[in-house]
Amino acid sequence: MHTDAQKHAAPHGTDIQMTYVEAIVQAQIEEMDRDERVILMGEDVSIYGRGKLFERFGKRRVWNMPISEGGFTGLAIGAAISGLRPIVDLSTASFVYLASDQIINQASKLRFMTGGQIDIPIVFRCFMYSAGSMAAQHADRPYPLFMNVPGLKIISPTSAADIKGLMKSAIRDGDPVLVFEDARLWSLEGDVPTDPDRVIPIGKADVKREGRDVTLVAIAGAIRPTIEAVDALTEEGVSVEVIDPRTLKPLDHEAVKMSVAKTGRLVIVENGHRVCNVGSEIAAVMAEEAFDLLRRPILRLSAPDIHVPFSPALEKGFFPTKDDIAAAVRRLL
Amino acid sequence: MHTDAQKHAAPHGTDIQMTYVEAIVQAQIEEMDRDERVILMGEDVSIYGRGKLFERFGKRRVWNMPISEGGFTGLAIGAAISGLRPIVDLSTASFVYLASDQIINQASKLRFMTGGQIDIPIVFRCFMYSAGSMAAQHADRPYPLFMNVPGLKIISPTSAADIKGLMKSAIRDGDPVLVFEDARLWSLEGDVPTDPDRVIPIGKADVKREGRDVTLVAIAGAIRPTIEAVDALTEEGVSVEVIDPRTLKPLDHEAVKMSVAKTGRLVIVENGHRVCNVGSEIAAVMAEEAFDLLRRPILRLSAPDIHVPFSPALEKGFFPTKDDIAAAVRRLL
Amino acid sequence: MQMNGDQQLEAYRRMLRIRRFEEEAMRQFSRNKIPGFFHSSVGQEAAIVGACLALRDDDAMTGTHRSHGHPIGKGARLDALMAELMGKQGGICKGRGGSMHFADNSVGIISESGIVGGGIPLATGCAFSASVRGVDQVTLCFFGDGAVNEGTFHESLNMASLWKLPAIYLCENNGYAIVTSVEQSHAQPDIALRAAGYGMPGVTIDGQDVTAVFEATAQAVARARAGEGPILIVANTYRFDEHNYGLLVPGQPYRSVAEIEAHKRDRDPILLYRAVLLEEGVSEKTLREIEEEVTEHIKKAVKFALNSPMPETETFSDYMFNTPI
Amino acid sequence: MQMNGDQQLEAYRRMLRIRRFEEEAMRQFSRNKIPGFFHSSVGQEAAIVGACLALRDDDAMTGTHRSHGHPIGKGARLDALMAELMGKQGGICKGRGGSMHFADNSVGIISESGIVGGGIPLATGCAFSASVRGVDQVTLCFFGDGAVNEGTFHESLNMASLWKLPAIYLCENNGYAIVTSVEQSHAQPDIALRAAGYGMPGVTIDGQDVTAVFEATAQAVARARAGEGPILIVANTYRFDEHNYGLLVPGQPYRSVAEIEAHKRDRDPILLYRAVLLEEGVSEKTLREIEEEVTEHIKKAVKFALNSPMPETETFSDYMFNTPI
Ligand SMILES: Cc1ncc(C[n+]2csc(CCOP(=O)(O)OP(=O)(O)O)c2C)c(N)n1
Ligand SMILES: Cc1ncc(C[n+]2csc(CCOP(=O)(O)OP(=O)(O)O)c2C)c(N)n1
Ligand SMILES: [Mg+2]
Ligand SMILES: [Mg+2]
Repeated sequence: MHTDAQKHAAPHGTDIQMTYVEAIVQAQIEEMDRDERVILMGEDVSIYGRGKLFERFGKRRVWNMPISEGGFTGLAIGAAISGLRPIVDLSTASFVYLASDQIINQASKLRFMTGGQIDIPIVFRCFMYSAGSMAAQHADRPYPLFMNVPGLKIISPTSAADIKGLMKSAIRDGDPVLVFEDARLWSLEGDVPTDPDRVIPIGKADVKREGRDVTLVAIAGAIRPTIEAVDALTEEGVSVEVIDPRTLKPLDHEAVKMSVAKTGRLVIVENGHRVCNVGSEIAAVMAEEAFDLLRRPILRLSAPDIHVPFSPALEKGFFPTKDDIAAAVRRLL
Repeated sequence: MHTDAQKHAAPHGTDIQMTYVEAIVQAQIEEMDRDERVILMGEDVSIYGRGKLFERFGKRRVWNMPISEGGFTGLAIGAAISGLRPIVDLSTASFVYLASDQIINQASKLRFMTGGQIDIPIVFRCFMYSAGSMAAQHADRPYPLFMNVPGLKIISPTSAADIKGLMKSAIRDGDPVLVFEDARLWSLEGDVPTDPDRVIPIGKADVKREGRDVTLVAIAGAIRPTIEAVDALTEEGVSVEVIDPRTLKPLDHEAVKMSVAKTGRLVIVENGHRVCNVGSEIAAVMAEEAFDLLRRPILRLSAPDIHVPFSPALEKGFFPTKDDIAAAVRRLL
Repeated sequence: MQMNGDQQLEAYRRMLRIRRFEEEAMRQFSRNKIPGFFHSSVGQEAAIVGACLALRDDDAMTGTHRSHGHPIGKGARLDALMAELMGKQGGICKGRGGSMHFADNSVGIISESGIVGGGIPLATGCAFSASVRGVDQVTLCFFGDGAVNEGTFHESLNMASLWKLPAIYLCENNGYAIVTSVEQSHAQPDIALRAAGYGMPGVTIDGQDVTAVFEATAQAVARARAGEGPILIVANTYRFDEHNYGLLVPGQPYRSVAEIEAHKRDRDPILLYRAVLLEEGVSEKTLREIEEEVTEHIKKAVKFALNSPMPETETFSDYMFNTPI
Repeated sequence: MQMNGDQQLEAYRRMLRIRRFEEEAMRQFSRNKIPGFFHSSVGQEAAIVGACLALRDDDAMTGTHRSHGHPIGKGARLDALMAELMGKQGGICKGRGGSMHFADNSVGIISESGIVGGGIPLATGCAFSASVRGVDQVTLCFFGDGAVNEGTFHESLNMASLWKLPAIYLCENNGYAIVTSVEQSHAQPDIALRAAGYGMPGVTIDGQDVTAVFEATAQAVARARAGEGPILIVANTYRFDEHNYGLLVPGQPYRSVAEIEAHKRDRDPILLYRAVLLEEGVSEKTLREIEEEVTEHIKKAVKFALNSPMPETETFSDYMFNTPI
């Protein structure tokens, strides 16, 4: 592990190892350095990222909010319309519902409804627990709900480098962007570019593994068991292509199609609940636009249509596992 | 048109003509007559249904609420846990976001989270405008958002008889049920059974037209242009089967599969926005479970991924029209 | 803080603009030139104009579903407003927003919210932004008595007072939210008393007296601009028309014809102010000139609106994004 | 309204139960027998128990994420609670709810909400139901100082006061919401003053004094049961442990070690009450017996919990529906 000083000292254009959560913080540090209109607000954010942002930017840029998710989300939207570029930390994704009226009825609509008179450059961050017995009121993965809302962009990157590059794009974007972080990825380490101008564009999928036999689309935290499954399958001689959309809205359907053109077989894995999730959308688009490329049914793995249980005994098999994923791939061969 | 007196006088077991909105009110009158635990609450509900419910049941059963959607939704949930069976009128569906934390984090989860210690028999009603220049803040059709939430049942019937029978089932159900009424259907007339014990079970689709060539699944208000299109297609000699799920959650996938087994062709029409809607879910399930029955790609028609404009000139072609639907069917032939 | 002579005439002019705009728009509505919901501000002109005139041109504002009066009060051009009501491309929101969402950003309006209470946090955020950026802009936030019961009111006022934001919360208390009266929905009908819970001042004023509204707001603006924080002003007013144009309310009337007539007769803010101006020595001729000017202005606005084209179908996705992907 | 002798001993017993339960549970947590978040009620026992003892057995209650104390205060069996913490099938919620959602419906708890402020409308609805059904049940609603800033607080208290519902709103004001103090988040730190905005009484009491809490609540319960409406009671208390077990707070401490130590030394509600009981003539022996009884009770609960089986994987969809489709 490198010290903070080393990370900052690293010359542009090189990579450095850091965790996913460090990469998020680093992205915010760089963007807040670059643009003083960028501010951070949320509950207890002064201690977020080990207090690094608060130490560096102080209380005029990092705002601890009262427990008023609807109110401070709206406040941030008003501030975004009026010259600031807020990053709103909504903490656990289960709290996003309290802010959903403001996100949907105001942030997603007002630019359109004013005929383009105003802009709303704002980022909403939240994280999704799907392990550790947080129980149903702290374990939501509600990104599918926001997929249906016009005017929102949604990212859920899965590597340290991707979250840094996409978080930076989100902060620079001129419209509302939602960031759904899977808390299971926070501790993941990876090489991350130090160049503060390296961004990853919103809307572009990434091929995390190349392969010929089956296309596996893995959404958000599902990438971890997916990669494990693919490693096991590779040993069996099955060649799997793994596509990580990274951006959930708008989805990069072309990337999936290109892969399906090669494999003719598609499995989609996610930790969201089963009904009307991102997998549904990808499958539906492929059943319409890539029907003739498909040789086998499209399989979807996801959390069941049941709330997340507290008990570790029940939580264990709740989300798609490495074995579930490998079995699905094998079913298509 | 019959007078109210005639409607009530009609002997059990016969049908009577009424509008969709009259049927909703009638369902509530009958259920409130049957069970004094059923109460109605919402903003200005004393004037709802031309004041009929208020006149009949008075202010201990029909409650005008302050403009506090989150608060009174939670209040109703607490009341449902404690011996009442509230019908919560949330009015325009665009306001449902204000109540979504309570609906999702409390109503949908608490039975499970308490290990079945409590029950939450509650109905949430709201209506969706998709015509009449209500503009984006009053024209949401947010049922797809709630599809992803475990623990909720969702209905959106399309005929007077169906709304009566399903509304009654919803009120008698022991769990939270959301009712999404398409305001475009309110004025629709139809024969409605007068028998107060005739209910329609939640979860069963209805074949609105039988046909051989193509299966058309029409969601909620999309039934109107769908039937118009089918009439036109029939004249051209195209035989279309129209399936109305009536219940959106849980979806009756078997009914769709049976039809697709016959036709091998599927078009899904809805007024929801395009991404992650009910059509996505149906298409995804068919692409997995009915893949071998499908002879052609699955087509989906819906509102675009754009907010609903105010201007009548833009609103006119915004939702799938008769011509759009007929064209989609023809594409599959 | 008192209005000078010019401001007094401007107050009269803008109140009259609202009144005539609404009357003309309702005429156009009944001729099917205007679609959707229509909430008239008739009767509430003084509460709007008195408050707006206490602002600088570069101060900001948010309004409500009853949104026509606010931009007019702040000085917006009428032609683009009328065109908006008709859903025309020449409308202030290019026909995308319509009656309930009449935001004219060029006069500082950041939004009018069709969602009751939805604009209160936005106004608070606008004031927050001014405070963070260190500019001396003040934000005026309009909302109705009904909106007071939304959680957004509570959450916003707390934050505004906590951080001493330059925000003026102006409640247009017209006594009713659709058919529900303040007494039927507010445990504490004296709305100004809610301010104490947020450690901020709350005052109640006669919202039919444009002078009283101006003075209370001007004082509040000075205070806010000096960094002393927000205030809650409850302007008691009355809506002369039905909640929305054409609404038929079944059953027992929620307010009596006598009540309405008494307000129209004795509490019309425009008639009241006309009398004040005459009393203070403004000539009948001057007022007549203003009245004619307003009539002309409205005529032109209607003409502009009727002649403005409808948006082209192909443009339906315009204005969605600043940064399209 | 004062506690009788039995109630006094019961107050001591229940406070001690909470304390020992939490201590033992934290031990089990550190041994990885308990997963998830763990929020300890240590230090806040008097505010909980004093209020609960003022209720009848058939009165209702809602709690918060800091949820262990509430059912114990209301008289729940400890074994099913401890088993719940461990995610066992023998848990009060069959292992589905866990630490933050410790509802025991058999003692009248309709829910404990992991969503801050989420339980306030539910409690209000429970009181509403009693009122509509014409039964004389009262509902006690616990929430923290932080929850006061949620919109649900505002909307609920307004409705409760408007309809004079039999609800007691009891704010456990421990001075902090995680690391944010009341002063940093409430424009009006005197929370009881918020009640006036809803036309209801608000009182502040010493939440470390179980007698004071009982008496204030008992009075409120009598009032509510007589149909005179709700009340807001702010019980000033202190949490001895970190917000949640194991939380490490970086940077400047948000509360000083000296502050914490002073509270533990001078303001421990159990030590304070023990001294009062001795002073009032209760024998050391009686107290010892209670203490031993509680220790035994906890031991048995742990044993029960450890021996209870984990839920079977196949049962993962149980309890979702009353009426499965
Ligand atoms: C969140 C929300 N709830 C309900 C409505 C429906 N509605 C529109 S106006 C209105 C009454 C508002 O009353 P008030 O705030 O007093 O404003 P007024 O209409 O009297 O100007 C209601 C309930 C809405 N638009 N938004
Ligand atoms: C709606 C919501 N927002 C944020 C959180 C995260 N959170 C959990 S406890 C807590 C602090 C609550 O403070 P307070 O109400 O004073 O209760 P205390 O923890 O002091 O008992 C916060 C912010 C949450 N659980 N729910
Ligand atoms: Mg009003
Ligand atoms: Mg606290």
